[in-house]
Amino acid sequence: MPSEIHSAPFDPWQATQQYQKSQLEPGKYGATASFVGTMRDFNQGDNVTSMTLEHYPGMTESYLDKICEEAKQRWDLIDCLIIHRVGEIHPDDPIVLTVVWSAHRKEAFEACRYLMEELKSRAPFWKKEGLEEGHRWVDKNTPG
Amino acid sequence: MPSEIHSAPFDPWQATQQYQKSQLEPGKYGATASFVGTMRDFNQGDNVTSMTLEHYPGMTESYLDKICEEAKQRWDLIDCLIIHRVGEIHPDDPIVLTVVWSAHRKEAFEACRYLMEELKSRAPFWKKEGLEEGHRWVDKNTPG
Amino acid sequence: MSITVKFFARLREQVGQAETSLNDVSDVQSAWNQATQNMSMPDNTLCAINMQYVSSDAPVKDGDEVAFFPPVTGGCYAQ
Amino acid sequence: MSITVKFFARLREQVGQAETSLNDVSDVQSAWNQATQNMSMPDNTLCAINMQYVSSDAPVKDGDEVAFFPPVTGGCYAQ
Repeated sequence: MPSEIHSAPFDPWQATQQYQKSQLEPGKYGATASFVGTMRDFNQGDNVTSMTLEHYPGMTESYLDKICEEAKQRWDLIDCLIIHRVGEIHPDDPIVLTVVWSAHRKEAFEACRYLMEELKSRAPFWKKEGLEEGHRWVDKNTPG
Repeated sequence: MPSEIHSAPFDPWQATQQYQKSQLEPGKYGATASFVGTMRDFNQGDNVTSMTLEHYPGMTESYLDKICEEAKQRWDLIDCLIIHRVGEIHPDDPIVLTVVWSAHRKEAFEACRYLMEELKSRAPFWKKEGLEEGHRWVDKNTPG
Repeated sequence: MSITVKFFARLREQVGQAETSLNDVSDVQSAWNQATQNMSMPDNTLCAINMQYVSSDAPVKDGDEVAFFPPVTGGCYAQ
Repeated sequence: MSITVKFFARLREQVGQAETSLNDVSDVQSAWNQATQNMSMPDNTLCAINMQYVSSDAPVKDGDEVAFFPPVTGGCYAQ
């Protein structure tokens, strides 16, 4: 399975290493591009003390898998991995990991970025920030 | 120092994790993009059994640091890391690691790719492949 | 006919329920109307049938799971 | 005047030496000529003075380290 939802903190580097060891054939991939989104302790000028990430069990996993499959159709890739946190998240916790393995670096870079952009626009996740004075839903992802 | 030359095998995920723990301030970075180039066991149709990477001690380090500095001037980054292997390398060994930490993902993706492209075109490294029937210098990096 | 309707995130709080069942539904919009007692649907609401995005005029059939939720905000943080 | 000249990779093998010293050198090209006994310099040769890329007509001064090497091929493998 190329995608995983974690409800507890995960170490993106260890997860990448483990997936690579167990799933990838040594000597066949030349390029590995990865991205980790980590929770910061501020957003739009406010201190954020925690965040709750909600998802739609079933649909979220299905869209993450779908996004991986689409990337594999679009580029010549060897494998993809997406891990996304849900539940209560604290500053410095990894939120999302996308990794792409391919023969050549161009495909790895492009597909890794594609996974992140598609995930942000299509996978059903919703963020609610915990501020010092209460909670607020994050309305949209700004571009970037 | 944002760049390191390693003459022994290194684990890029562990190196990233360690650098992040020791050098980055928790809660300040939201995006980490990384790239790992790994030795494959074939090139241009030939089986490659080993590779020797030569460098120019002093100049290589200075150019890797320079490339990191240029990336920091060009994008709003928090930190960069480049690790490059030299010496005798075997299939499945990591050759190069580039990592960028920033607030936002656009900068991280773009700068990580920039580091790799600049490194390939400017940092003094030379590859000599060990084939079953002898050695050959790798003449140039094809685009990719 | 039995349809499950689910609400997520801010919409769940606004509608005041996470899930309900309906018996007689023609399309996604009518599922919303019945489940919310004719609340107006926020402009940016996303709709899904059986975990696939659909438009609000998509027809609904027996056994379908219809879901409503606000724009998604997954991925990394503070873009 | 004392100049160090270094050769790397394929050029080191072609020239047959890794390093030499010269006493009287005006520019990078003349350092090459003296160090290689007038071998012709391959077209794609890169030149550096004190670890900075320069062109082959760059002037050389006492104490400089002049280096010659082929196009670089670092980074990932088998692009």
